[in-house]
Amino acid sequence: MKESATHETARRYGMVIDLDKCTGCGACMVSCYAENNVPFKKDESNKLDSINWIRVVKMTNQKPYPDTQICYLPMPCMQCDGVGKHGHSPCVSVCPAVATDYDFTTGIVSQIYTRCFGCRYCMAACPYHARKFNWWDPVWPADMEKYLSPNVSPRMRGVVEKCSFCFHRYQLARDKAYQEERAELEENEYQPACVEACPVKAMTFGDLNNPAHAVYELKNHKHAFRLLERLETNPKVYYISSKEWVRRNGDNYLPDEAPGRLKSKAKARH
Amino acid sequence: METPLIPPGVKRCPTWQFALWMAAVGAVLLWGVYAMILVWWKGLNQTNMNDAYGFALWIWADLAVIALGGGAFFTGFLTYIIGKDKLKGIINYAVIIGFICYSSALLILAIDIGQPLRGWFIFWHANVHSMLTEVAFCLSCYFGVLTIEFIPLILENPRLAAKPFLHHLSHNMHEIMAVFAATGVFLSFFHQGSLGGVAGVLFGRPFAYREGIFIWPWTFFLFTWSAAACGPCFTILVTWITEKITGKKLVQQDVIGLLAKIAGWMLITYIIAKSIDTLYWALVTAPGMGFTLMDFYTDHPIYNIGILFAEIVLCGFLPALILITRRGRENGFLLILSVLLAVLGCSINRWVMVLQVMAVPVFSFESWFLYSPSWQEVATTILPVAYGVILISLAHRYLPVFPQEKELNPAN
Amino acid sequence: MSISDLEHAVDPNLGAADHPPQKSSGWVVFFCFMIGLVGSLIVGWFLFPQWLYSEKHQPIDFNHSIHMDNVSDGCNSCHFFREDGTFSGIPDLSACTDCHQDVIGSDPEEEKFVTEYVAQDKEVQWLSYFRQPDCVFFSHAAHVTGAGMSCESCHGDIGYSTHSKVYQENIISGYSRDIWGYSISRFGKPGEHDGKPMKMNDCAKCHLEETGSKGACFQCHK
Amino acid sequence: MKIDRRKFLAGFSACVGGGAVGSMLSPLPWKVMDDVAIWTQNWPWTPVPQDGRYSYVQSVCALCPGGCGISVRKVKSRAVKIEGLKDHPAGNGGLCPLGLSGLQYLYGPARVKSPLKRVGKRGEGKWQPISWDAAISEVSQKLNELRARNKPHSLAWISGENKGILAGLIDRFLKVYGSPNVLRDSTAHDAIDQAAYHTQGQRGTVFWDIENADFILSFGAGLMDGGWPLARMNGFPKSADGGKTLIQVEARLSDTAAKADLWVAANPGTEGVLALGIAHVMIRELIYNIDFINRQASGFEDGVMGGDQVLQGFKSMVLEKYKPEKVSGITGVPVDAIFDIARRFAKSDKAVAVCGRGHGRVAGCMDEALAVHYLNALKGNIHQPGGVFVVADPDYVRFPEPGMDKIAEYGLGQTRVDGAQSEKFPNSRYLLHRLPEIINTADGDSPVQALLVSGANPLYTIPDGKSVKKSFDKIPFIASFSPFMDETAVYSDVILPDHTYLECYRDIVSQGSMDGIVVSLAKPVVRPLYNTSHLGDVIIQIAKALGGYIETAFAWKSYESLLEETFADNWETITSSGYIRMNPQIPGTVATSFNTPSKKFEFNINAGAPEAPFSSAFEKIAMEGDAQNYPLTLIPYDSIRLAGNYPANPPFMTKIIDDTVLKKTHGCIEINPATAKQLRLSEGDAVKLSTPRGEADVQIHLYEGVMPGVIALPRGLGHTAYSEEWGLYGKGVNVNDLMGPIEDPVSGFNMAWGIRAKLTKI
Repeated sequence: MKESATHETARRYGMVIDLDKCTGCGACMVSCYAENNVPFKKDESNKLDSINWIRVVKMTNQKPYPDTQICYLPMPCMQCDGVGKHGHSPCVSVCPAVATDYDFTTGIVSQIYTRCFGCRYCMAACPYHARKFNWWDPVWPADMEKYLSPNVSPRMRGVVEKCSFCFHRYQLARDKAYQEERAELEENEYQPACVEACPVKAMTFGDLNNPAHAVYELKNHKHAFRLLERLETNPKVYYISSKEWVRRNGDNYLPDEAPGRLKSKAKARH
Repeated sequence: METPLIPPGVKRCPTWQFALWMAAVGAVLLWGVYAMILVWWKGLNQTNMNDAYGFALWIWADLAVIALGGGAFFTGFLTYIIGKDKLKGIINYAVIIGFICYSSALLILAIDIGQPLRGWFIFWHANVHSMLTEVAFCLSCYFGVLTIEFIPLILENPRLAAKPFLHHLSHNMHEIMAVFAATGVFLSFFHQGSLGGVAGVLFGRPFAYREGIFIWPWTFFLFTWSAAACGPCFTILVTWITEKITGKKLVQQDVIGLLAKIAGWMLITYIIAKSIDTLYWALVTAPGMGFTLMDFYTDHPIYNIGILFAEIVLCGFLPALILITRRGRENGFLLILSVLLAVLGCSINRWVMVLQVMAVPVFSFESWFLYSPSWQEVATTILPVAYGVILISLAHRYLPVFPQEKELNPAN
Repeated sequence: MSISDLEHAVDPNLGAADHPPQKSSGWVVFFCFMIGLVGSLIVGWFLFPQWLYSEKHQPIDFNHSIHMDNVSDGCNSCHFFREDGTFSGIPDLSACTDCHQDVIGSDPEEEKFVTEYVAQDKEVQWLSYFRQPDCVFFSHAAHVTGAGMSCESCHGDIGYSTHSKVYQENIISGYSRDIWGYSISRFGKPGEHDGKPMKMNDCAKCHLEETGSKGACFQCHK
Repeated sequence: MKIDRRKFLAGFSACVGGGAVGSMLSPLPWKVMDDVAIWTQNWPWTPVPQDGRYSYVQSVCALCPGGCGISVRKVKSRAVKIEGLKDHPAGNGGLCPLGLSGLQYLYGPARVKSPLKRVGKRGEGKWQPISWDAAISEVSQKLNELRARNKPHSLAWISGENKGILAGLIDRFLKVYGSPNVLRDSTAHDAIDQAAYHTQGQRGTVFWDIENADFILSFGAGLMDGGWPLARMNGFPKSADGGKTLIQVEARLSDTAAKADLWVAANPGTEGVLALGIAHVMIRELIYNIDFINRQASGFEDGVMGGDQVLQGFKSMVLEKYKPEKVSGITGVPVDAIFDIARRFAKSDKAVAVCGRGHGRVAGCMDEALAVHYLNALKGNIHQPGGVFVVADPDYVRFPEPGMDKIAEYGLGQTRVDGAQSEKFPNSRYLLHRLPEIINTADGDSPVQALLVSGANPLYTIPDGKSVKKSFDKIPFIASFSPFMDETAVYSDVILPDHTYLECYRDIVSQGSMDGIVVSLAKPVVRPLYNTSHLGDVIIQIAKALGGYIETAFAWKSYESLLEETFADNWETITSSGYIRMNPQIPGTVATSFNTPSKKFEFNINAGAPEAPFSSAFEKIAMEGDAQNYPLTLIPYDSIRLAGNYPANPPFMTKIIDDTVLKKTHGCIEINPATAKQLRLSEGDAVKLSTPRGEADVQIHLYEGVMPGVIALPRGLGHTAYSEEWGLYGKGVNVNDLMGPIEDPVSGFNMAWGIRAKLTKI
C-alpha cells in the first residue's frame, strides 16, 4: 500500500455552503466545539480571542431600514490549495517548524499542536482568520472534562489551532473501511461535524475531484464563488448565493470591477 | 596590587555616580524582567494581542532593533572588507550596539513565542520554505559572530589583558576579524532580507505582499538595504547620545562624517528603490487583488496615509538629502536630525510592514483591527533598552571602546 | 561581582602595561578542567539515566505466555478489533472475568487479581509500555489489517513473556521508556525479541521505507 | 601551594568549562531538552480524554418543546457528544445549538448535586446538603401543616412540564392534595388553541403543516430564530435547489425576516390589523376560498338576529373597517405591499398563515391569533395538507380516579389563585403572569402559602421581576425541583434536585405534524452523576410521606414502573424505536370535525364558544407608558443563540452570541442609526435604558434592521444565578424585568409585545 509521494492531490475534500439556506443558527459552531474539544472561557464576547474553528459572520448590505438585508457567512478553515494548487497554502509555507502541512491524499491542511511553538506567523498569513491562538490554558469546570472526545487532543496554552475538516472522522471511517476490507470511503462516511449538524442542510461536503460526490457539481453552480479568490489562495470551501452583494463581499473589487466578469478569468487561470 | 579595571588614560565618573546611574537603569530593567516573567509564567494572555493582531509591539521592536543593529555588519563590511580604516574609530561601538540589538532580538523572540521551551523546534524541525526559519538561523549565527567580534574587546579590559593567554587570544582574534566580518555580512544580508521576506511573502495579505525575484519578494532586498542605510545612522545617533551623556568627544568628527556620508548615499538609493516598490505595489500589485491604495489607510491617527508620507519623504528623502550634502553633514544639528529621522523612518517601515499588515482588513465587511499594548508588553519592550544602556555603560567604563578617546580628551 | 569589588583596586595611574604578565598555573587549570569533564561525563552517561526513569510495577504480574497457551486466537483473543475498526487495546476487567470469575490456577498473582479486582469489580490500572501521548492517532487497523503487519513487529515477543517487566517512566516527560527505546544513547538496536522504539522518528523511518513517504502530519496526529 | 582567590577562580572556571564540555558530550542536556519539550506537549493540567469503546444512545432532547431526536455518542461510560437523530420525526437529524450543547448541562457547574436546605437568608446562597429523606419530610411537613389548617388550596405548583406523565403526576398530586393551583406558562399556543376553539369548537393543539406548505405568511413567528425546530423549515428559505416562499411580518430584521422572500416591516402590535387588511383584499378581489367559505363557514355574511337587528358578518366588517389605505396608515406597510401579499397568499397552492412572536413564549393577543386564523379560513386550508390542523392532545396518560377527602374537596372547590378557568377567563388554562400582582395586593396572608417549582424558573421568566420577587417574599415556603441552581432555586428554601434529561427516563411530547403527535422516550444516557432523584419518584415519595389516601393514589413503585405501565402495549415500540405516534391526521375531514353549534367554521366567535362571549376590537395592541416621558418603544426579541426561557444558555451558546448582542458584561441594545443620530448616540455608547417598570445599563448597537423609534433587547440575558463558571452570570439585561404584563381582555393572557422606553447617555 505505497502511497504516492508525488505532488498530485488524489482527493481534494471540500465544502459547498449555500448561503441562501444558512439561517445563521450557529449549530455548526456548537457542533464543532463539542466535536473538537474547543474550550470556552467566562467571557467569549471578544471575538478576537475566542476560539472558533468555524465562525458564522454576519454581513449586512449596509442599506437603511427597511431595505436592509443580512447574510450569514460560515467560515471554517478554507483548506487552501495555494497558488497553482501545489499545496503552498498561505499558512503552510510560512510555518517555521512544520507544525502545519498540506496532505496530498486529502488536500487537508493540518495543524499539530504539539509541534507548534506559538510564533503565530501562520495567523498573520491567513487572510480568513481561520487560525486561533490559545491565549489561555483551557479549563473545563466541574465535570465538564468528562465530555471531551478522545479523538481530538485538547490543546495547551500557547499554540495555534484551526479547523481540520474533522480529520479524525476521516481516520475513524478509514479504520472501519479497513475492518470491512474496503479501500474507498463512501461519500457519507466522512462528513465533518458542522456539515452533519446543519439543520437546514446548507453545507455539502465531499471530494471535489470525485464526479460522484455532490460537491463536484455544486462547485460549478453559476452563483458559486470562493472567498478572496483573487489572492490565489485557492480555497476548497465554496459558497453559493443568489445575492450579488453577497458575492461581491466575498472578494475585493475596484470600483469599476464586478464579481461575475472577473470570476471567469480566475477560473480560466486555474 | 591588582591591575586596574578602568582602561588607562581615560577619565570615568566617580563610583557613587556610576552606581546611582546603574541603579536607576537597573530598576527599569527589573520592571521589564518582572513583566517578562509574568508573560512566561502566565502566558501571552498578559498581552493585548489577539487572533487578528498576532504580531504586535515587541515584534515591531524586534524588527526595528535588528534593522538598527545593522550598523554592526555594515560598518564591519566597510572597515574590514572595503578597507575604510578610518572607521576603526567607531567599529567597536558599532559591534557593541549590534550585540545589544541582536541579543535583545533573541530575547524578545523567546518571550514572544507561546511555547518557549519548544522554541528550539525552529532549528530541529526547520521548514526551509519559511522566511522565519531563515531569520532564526541567520539571526542566531550572526549573534554568534557578534559575540566573537565582541570578545576581543572584552579581553582588552586591562585586568583581563594582564593574563597572557587572554591577551594573546584577543590579539589573534583581532587578526582574523575580517573573516568574521565577512561572515557577518553574509549572514546579515540573509536575515535582514528574510525579515523583509516575512511580510513580503504573505500573499494572503495584500497590504504586505510584494512581488519579487525567484523566492524573494522585493522587501527582502529593501530590508537589507534599509538596515545597511539606517544601522550606521543609529550607530551615529547612539554615539552622539553617549558623547552628550559623558560630556566628552569620543569619536572624531571625520569618522562620523564618513559614516554619515556612506549612510546618506545608501539611504537615498534605498528610498528611491522603496518609492519605486511602493508605486509598483500601489499601481499594479494591489489593484490586481482588488485594492486601491486608499483601501489600506483609514482616518485613524496611526493608520492614515500620513504614515506613508512620513516614512518616505519626511524620514527618507529629507535625511538622505541632508546626509549626502557636505554642508548638511557638517552642520551638527542637521546631522543629528537627519540620522534621527533615518532611524525613525526605518522604525516606521518595520512598524508598517508588520503591524499595519495586521490592522488592515482584508474583507470588505471587516473593520480595522486595532490594538494597544498592555503594560507588560511595554515593559518587556523597554527591557532591552535598559539592558542596552547598562551594557553600554559597563562597556564604556571598563573597555577601551573608543580608540580615539584618549587622544580627543587629553588627561587634565 | 559587585561594582565596588571591581572598583577596589583601581589606580588610575597604573595601566595594563605597567604590570608584568602573571604566571598562570597551567596544570591546575588543566586538572580542574579534566575533573569537570570526567565528572560530567559520568553524570551524563550513568547517573542521569538512573535519575531520569522511575520504576513502577504492574499491579498484577501478568503471565502472557500462559494465556497464549490457553486462548484460541493468539493476541486477537484479548486485544481485538471492534466492529467499527477501532482497536480494543488492553482489555477491561469484563474481558478477564469470562474465565477468572473464580481462581482457576495456583498462581498467587491470579488469586490477588481475583480477590482484589474481580471480587470488588475494580478495573486494574495496567501500565501501558507502549502508550502514545494524546497527540498521536495510531491506527492498528491500518497496520495490522491494512499492511498485514504482525503484532510482534512492533511489540516484540511480549506474548511469550512469563512476567510483566518493570515499567520505567520518564520523570520529566511521563513517557514509558519503551517509547524511547532501551538504551539512552540509542546506540545499537533493540534486541530481536524487544519491542521497537516508538518515537516519531521511528515511525517516520519505517513509513519512509515501507510507503515511500513519511506521511502527512495528520496521518498520525490528532 | 597557596591557593589564592585568583587561582581558585581559574580552577573553578576550568572545572565549569570541563563540565560544560563533558555535558555536551553526554546525553544529558539533549535528552533533558527533548523531555522538557515533551513535558510541555503533555502538561499535566491539560486533560487527556480517555479512549474506549464508542457507542450511541438514542434519546430525545428535552430542552425545549420541540422534542427533537438525539443520538448521544459515548466513550465507555462518558457521554461525549449530542447529535441529531436521523429519521426521528421531530428534527430529522437536525438539532439547534441548544440541543447540541446538552452535555454542558449534564456535566456543568450549575448542577445541584444533592438535596439542599437553605441556611442563610433567602437568596443568599448558603446551603446545607441534606438527605433525601430529610428533604422529602421538609416538603411533606409543610404540606401536612397546610392541610391541617384547612388551606390545601394555598399550595401552588409552577410546572414547566406541560404534557406527558410527569405533568399528569403533578396535576394528580395537586388534585388529590386539594389544590386547583397548577400554574404553567401560557405560550402563543394557548392563544392560538383558544382561537381555534372559538372558531372550530375543538379543544386541542393547533399545528401548522409547515412540511407540506409551499407558502408561509408569518406574523412575527421566529421560525428560524429558534421558536421552531429548524429542520422543519426544510425548503424555506429559497435556495439554488428551489424552495418555498416565506413572508415575514416583523418590526425588526430577525434571522427569519432575513431569510424571507419578503420582509414586511410592520409597526409592532399591528400584526392583527395587517392580517385583516390582507383579508380585506382577498375578500374584495374574490380570491378567498369561496367554496370553503360558502359550504363550511358561518358568520361570514351578515346575519339576522331576531327582529330587524342585523348581525354584521365578517365580510362586511372587514370590507368596512380594514381598507388597505387605513391599514397601511396603522401598520406602516405600503398599500401596494398589502395587495401584493394578499394576492400571493391567495394564489399559492398551499399557503398557511402563522403567528406567535419569536419563540412564542408570550401568549399574545387573542385578536391577533383570531385574525391570523381567519386568514387561514379564507384560504380554506383548515385541515388541509399544508394548512392548519387542530389535534386532540394525546390521552395516553390515564390514571385511575383517586379517592378524595373533605379537605381536598374543599380545596379544589376554591377558585384558582391566578384567575384562570374563572368566569372571566373560562377558556384560559393558566395565567401565571397574574400571580405576582395577586399575591402582592392580597390582604393579610399570601394566598399562596407553599410554592413548588419544577421545570420552570419563574423568578427569571415572569414579567416585572421586581414584583415577582416581592410576591415570592410573601410566600412562606418555596421548594424547587430544579437540577440547576437557577434564580428560583437560589430563592427557595429547599431544593430537591431532579435528574437531567440525560440521566433518566421521561416521555416527551413533540409538536404535531400530519403524521400525528410524536411521543418520544428520553432514556438514561448515563447513570445519574450526583445524588439527584427523578421528579416522578419524588412525587411518589412525598405522597407516601403524606400518607393516607394520598399515598394510595400514588401507589406506584417508581416512576419507571409507572412509565412502563402507562405505555403498556406501546412500551416495546417506544423503547426500541424511541418514539410512538398518536392521533394522526386525515386531511379534509372538516365537516366531521368542526364542533361549533353550526358544525361550521365560525367567523362569529360568540356563536363558536357561547360560554365566553366577547367582542373583538382588532386594533393596534396597547403598550404601557406615556410617549411624553418615554419617546421610544422597547421590544424584546428572541434569538436562536439565546435560550430565552428555561434553562439558561449553556457556555457553548453564550460563546456564539455576537459581540453586537453582548460585549463583556454589557447587553447591547439595538437602535436604528437614524434614531441614534437624533439622540446623539453612537456605537458602543453606554446608556441608561428606562421603562415604566425599571431601568438598566446597556450599550448602544446601531442596527439598520430595527425600525426607527424602536429599540430591541434580546431575551435570555441578565441571569443572576447559575454558576459563575457558567459564563452567563451577571451578563446583560433580563428584558422581563423591564416590562410588565398587559392583560388581554378576552383571555387574560399576557399580550405585552413592548413597552415605552427612553435612553439617557451615562
